[in-house]
Amino acid sequence: MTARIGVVTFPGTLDDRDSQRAVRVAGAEAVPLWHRDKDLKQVDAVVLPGGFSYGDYLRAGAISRFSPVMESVIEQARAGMPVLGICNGFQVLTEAHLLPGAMLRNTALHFVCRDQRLRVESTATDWTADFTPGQEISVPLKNIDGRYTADERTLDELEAEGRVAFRYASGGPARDGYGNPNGSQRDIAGITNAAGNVVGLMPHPEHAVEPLIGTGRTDGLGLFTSVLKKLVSA
Amino acid sequence: MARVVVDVMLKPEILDPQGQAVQRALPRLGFDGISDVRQGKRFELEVDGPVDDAALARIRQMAETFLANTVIEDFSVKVES
Amino acid sequence: MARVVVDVMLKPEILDPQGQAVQRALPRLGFDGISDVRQGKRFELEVDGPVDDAALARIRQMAETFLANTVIEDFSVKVES
Amino acid sequence: MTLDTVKHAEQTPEVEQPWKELGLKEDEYARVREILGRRPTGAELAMYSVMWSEHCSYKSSKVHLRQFGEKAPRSDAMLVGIGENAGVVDVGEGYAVTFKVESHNHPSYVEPYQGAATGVGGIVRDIIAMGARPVAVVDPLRMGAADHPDTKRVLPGVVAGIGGYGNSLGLPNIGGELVFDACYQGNPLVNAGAVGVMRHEDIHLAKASGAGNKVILYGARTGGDGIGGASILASETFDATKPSKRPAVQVGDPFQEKLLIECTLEAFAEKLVVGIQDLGAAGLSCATSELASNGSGGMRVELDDVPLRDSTLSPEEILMSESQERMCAVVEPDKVERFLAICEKWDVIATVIGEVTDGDRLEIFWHGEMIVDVDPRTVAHEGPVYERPYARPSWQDTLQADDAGRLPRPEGGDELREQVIEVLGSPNLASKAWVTDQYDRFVQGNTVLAQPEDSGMIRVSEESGLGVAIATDGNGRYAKLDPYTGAQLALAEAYRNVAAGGARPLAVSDCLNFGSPEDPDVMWQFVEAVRGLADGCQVLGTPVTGGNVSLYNQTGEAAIHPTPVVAVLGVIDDVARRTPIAFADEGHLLYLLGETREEFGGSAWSQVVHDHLGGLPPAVDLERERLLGEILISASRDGMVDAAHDLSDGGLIAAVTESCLRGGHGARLVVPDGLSAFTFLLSESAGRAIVAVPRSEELRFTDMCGARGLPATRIGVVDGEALEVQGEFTIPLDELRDIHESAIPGLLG
Ligand SMILES: Nc1ncnc2c1ncn2[C@@H]1O[C@H](COP(=O)(O)OP(=O)(O)O)[C@@H](O)[C@H]1O
Ligand SMILES: [Mg+2]
Repeated sequence: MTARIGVVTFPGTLDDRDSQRAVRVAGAEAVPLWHRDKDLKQVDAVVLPGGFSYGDYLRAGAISRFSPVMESVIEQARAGMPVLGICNGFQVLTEAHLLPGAMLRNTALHFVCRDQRLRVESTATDWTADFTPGQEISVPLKNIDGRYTADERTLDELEAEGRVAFRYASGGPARDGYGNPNGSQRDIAGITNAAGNVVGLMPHPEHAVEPLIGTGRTDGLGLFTSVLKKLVSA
Repeated sequence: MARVVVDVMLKPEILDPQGQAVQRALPRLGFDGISDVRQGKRFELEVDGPVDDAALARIRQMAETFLANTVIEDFSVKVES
Repeated sequence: MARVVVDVMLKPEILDPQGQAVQRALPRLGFDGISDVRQGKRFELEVDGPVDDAALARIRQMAETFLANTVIEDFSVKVES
Repeated sequence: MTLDTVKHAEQTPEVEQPWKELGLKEDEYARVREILGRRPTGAELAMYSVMWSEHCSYKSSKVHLRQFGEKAPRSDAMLVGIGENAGVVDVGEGYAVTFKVESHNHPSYVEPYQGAATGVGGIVRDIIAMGARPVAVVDPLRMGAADHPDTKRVLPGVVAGIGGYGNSLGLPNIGGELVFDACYQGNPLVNAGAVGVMRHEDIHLAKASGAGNKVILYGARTGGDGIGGASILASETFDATKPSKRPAVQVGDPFQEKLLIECTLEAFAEKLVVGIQDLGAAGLSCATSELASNGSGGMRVELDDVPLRDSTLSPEEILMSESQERMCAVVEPDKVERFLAICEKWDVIATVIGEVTDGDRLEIFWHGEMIVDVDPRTVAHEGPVYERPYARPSWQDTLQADDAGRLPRPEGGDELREQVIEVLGSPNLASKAWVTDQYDRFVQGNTVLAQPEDSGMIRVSEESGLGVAIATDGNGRYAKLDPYTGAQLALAEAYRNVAAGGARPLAVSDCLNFGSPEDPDVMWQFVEAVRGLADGCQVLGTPVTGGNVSLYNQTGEAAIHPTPVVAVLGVIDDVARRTPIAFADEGHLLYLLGETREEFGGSAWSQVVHDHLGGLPPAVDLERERLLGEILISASRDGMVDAAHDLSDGGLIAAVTESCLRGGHGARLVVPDGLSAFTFLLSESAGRAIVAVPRSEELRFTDMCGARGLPATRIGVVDGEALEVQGEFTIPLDELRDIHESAIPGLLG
């Protein structure tokens, strides 16, 4: 028996099938979850994928956060189940207050799609254990509301507790994917909750799991293998 | 210094997907009795100097040519007290 | 039927690139004397039934939990005459 | 006001009707009366006027477009041809692909964001209507002069609109074009294409058959959008001085469309749909009349049942409304419940508005009274057909005589270097990343190639690696010099782009953007371009499966350059074999395939350095294109080349620059014997590509070219940190990158 990882579809979710593929490539079973069902189908972990749920019309993630499935996800996340929010999923997690902070419009005010360099800051989460601290990876980034914001106290707390999971890497030219693409505070690309089971990030690891496709790199696979290892060994 | 507010709303005949999405969500969140929602933009402008008729006329022109897209939007200008 | 307006603005301490972009563009378009611009959202709600204190309280709650994200935004509610 | 029922119309033949305001000509109105044997009701008049508009009826172009069918090469791949919402081709393994390009030019000028956004929405609905899951979009764009202030208004809005809509639908944007030319100043061209994939058995058609079957309208509520738009929009010259003529702007709702995609595909998967049609131009008038006339029976529609956004709409307005994000399906009665349940699941409003009848009439009711009683074929298919007069323009000879070969050429390496830099840094040749970085190219996780590659490539089967590629091209300057050749050059370039990526070209779609067909000069350009494209497709073996005509692209007397945009779709057995453009490894040998002649008419060099347009465009040899394509495909399949890039505007130097920058390596080039450095670098002869060949494959590759008779000239090697043309000049890679990447951001700020 391998681990069962649920992937939620909200109306307007786009990367659900991609996330399912990433789960399968990592060797787990992908279980589709529907926003209207509270039933999590006994999955061991949940991915909230990217997209524009409800068109992102009010605020990214604001409407989905109130869906029935999220009631269960919030409850299980508090009980320790691994939950990964990618892009829109990250936005949903902040709207649901499972992760602190909020997302604002990119400073350039338009959609940004690029191959992004990230530094893995914390490997002490359910979704990053397979990386090495400080490791640089490259995964696609694509969003318009990706500017991570929180008040100074929250940011200091995140830093102090080692809860910044991913940072936009500096140290190279923009055309090679370096630099802060959206004005996120302290170059934050992804964070975790205190327990390390809930992780959210704006870039898209599920788009970097197969050679040839997308950027041709498989740097994103580590998130999925990390959680799989934890679940299988548990 | 005074504050002038420019409200920009989609014209009534233009589809407002954002307002619709909000309206459709409300009953699910337990808020009934809202029969329509329209979502627009609000600009708060800090104006140097007096907000006299000339200044207001300029702001109205700014709203018309720049802040609002009058092909699809209406706007209103008011001085905040 | 009455109209209630909910204005949602980014908190003053939060950087507002949209407002800034507008402000930067103004001098180029020949509009001077605007020292700051903030851009926010305006919701116009059509309320069935009377807008009494109870209704307003419910709308305030709706704004707080849903229309605004109070981590980054402030809101105000007013009844349109 | 009394309702204008059929009965009322019969009794009041003398009533004055606003046929003129609705865009009908006097004889067309007379023809409607003749068909009906009475005057039309208001609702019927609305239907005929929109459906007989240029935009919907193709009345000026129809007689010429027939050639695409008549001259179509035999192709086993063709599953559904011209006439449906989009053509469908077989790509093997039981998969079929549908694709099409459409224009949304005028709306995008009026309101760039929404115009472009709804353009994407419209083409995607065509793809879903065929039964396919949309898998990619492309956006060929033509804008006014890059430094014109209005371009700063239009282009960012258009790009944001295409991105805002396509990104929200989860469709990777894998190609397109961005060309600036003053001729598009008042008439930017916003074309949008989409590709969809399905299994053969899932192909659906727009027809209503089976008496008793229900007609279901689903998606957005109907509002007052673009009423009269279809006719006013497309049948009259856009004139900015008369704002009242401006069509109402439609606002797109990509979220609604995403739901429409998912719920439609779910209904297809459960085999619930007999026939289906998207609602685009002419809205319900088009959907009902086309569904009914393509099917076996008639149709009866209760207009009162149409869900409205604006309750004050009249029946005429409901019939003409072009509200976006709506579809119409024909469903057997016992499957209606399930169909509605799927719509409910996706929060999509769905309503039964009518049913298929035994008869052969389209009957529409309002408040219980019949307001339309027509033979649907007369609305949908028997519109007017014009044989518009055309003649070779009086200025054509003068234009062609003004040979670009006589323009002063650079003297010496330094001047050549200067001019090369000027050309490479010109907006048309510079990097389009400012645009494409606003588009999601990764979503769906099947993108193999996207910008800035020669073609976009999408994996179709995860198991086998089967994939499809698409490229769009069109050079208005070439077409202005010679529309017949210009259309063939567009075809040849798109074909070459697909082959350069390693895919085998299969089929063609096109978007023909021209000025007013009432001008015999323009009409001649159109006729020549269609003939050129049809002839070209015949030679290349790639049938035209569908497309779009956009006329009246002109401001006052001035028409745009004739701009046939051609999309070629190809298939590749295994995407692992694709060939990218990047020079990725030092030491690989560079070969130039094809022949270089002194061809500068319409070239980037003549435009950028001399602001000149004259002479003849490059010659086309389609047999040669075909051979080049075969070589490129074989080389990709057998792993003989590491990179390939087609040569088009900007010539060899533009292609080499892009490949160097993409791969992060320089190149050393040697000017071949018999050519001047200038011609070698900047001529735009067609039928050429450059390839990077690993040394171990050199012999095998040159043997293959030799055996098949394709000229292959060794012109250099991938090497170092600079682009060096031996004996002429050197440009460091960093400088090259700066020139290439900063031009467009610099213009748009
Ligand atoms: N508007 C656009 N949308 C998407 N892709 C574009 C657009 N404009 C250019 N591209 C992409 O940029 C690349 C270079 O464009 P271009 O110079 O026109 O190529 P080519 O000359 O080979 O046709 C191609 O991959 C093309 O698909
Ligand atoms: Mg090309």
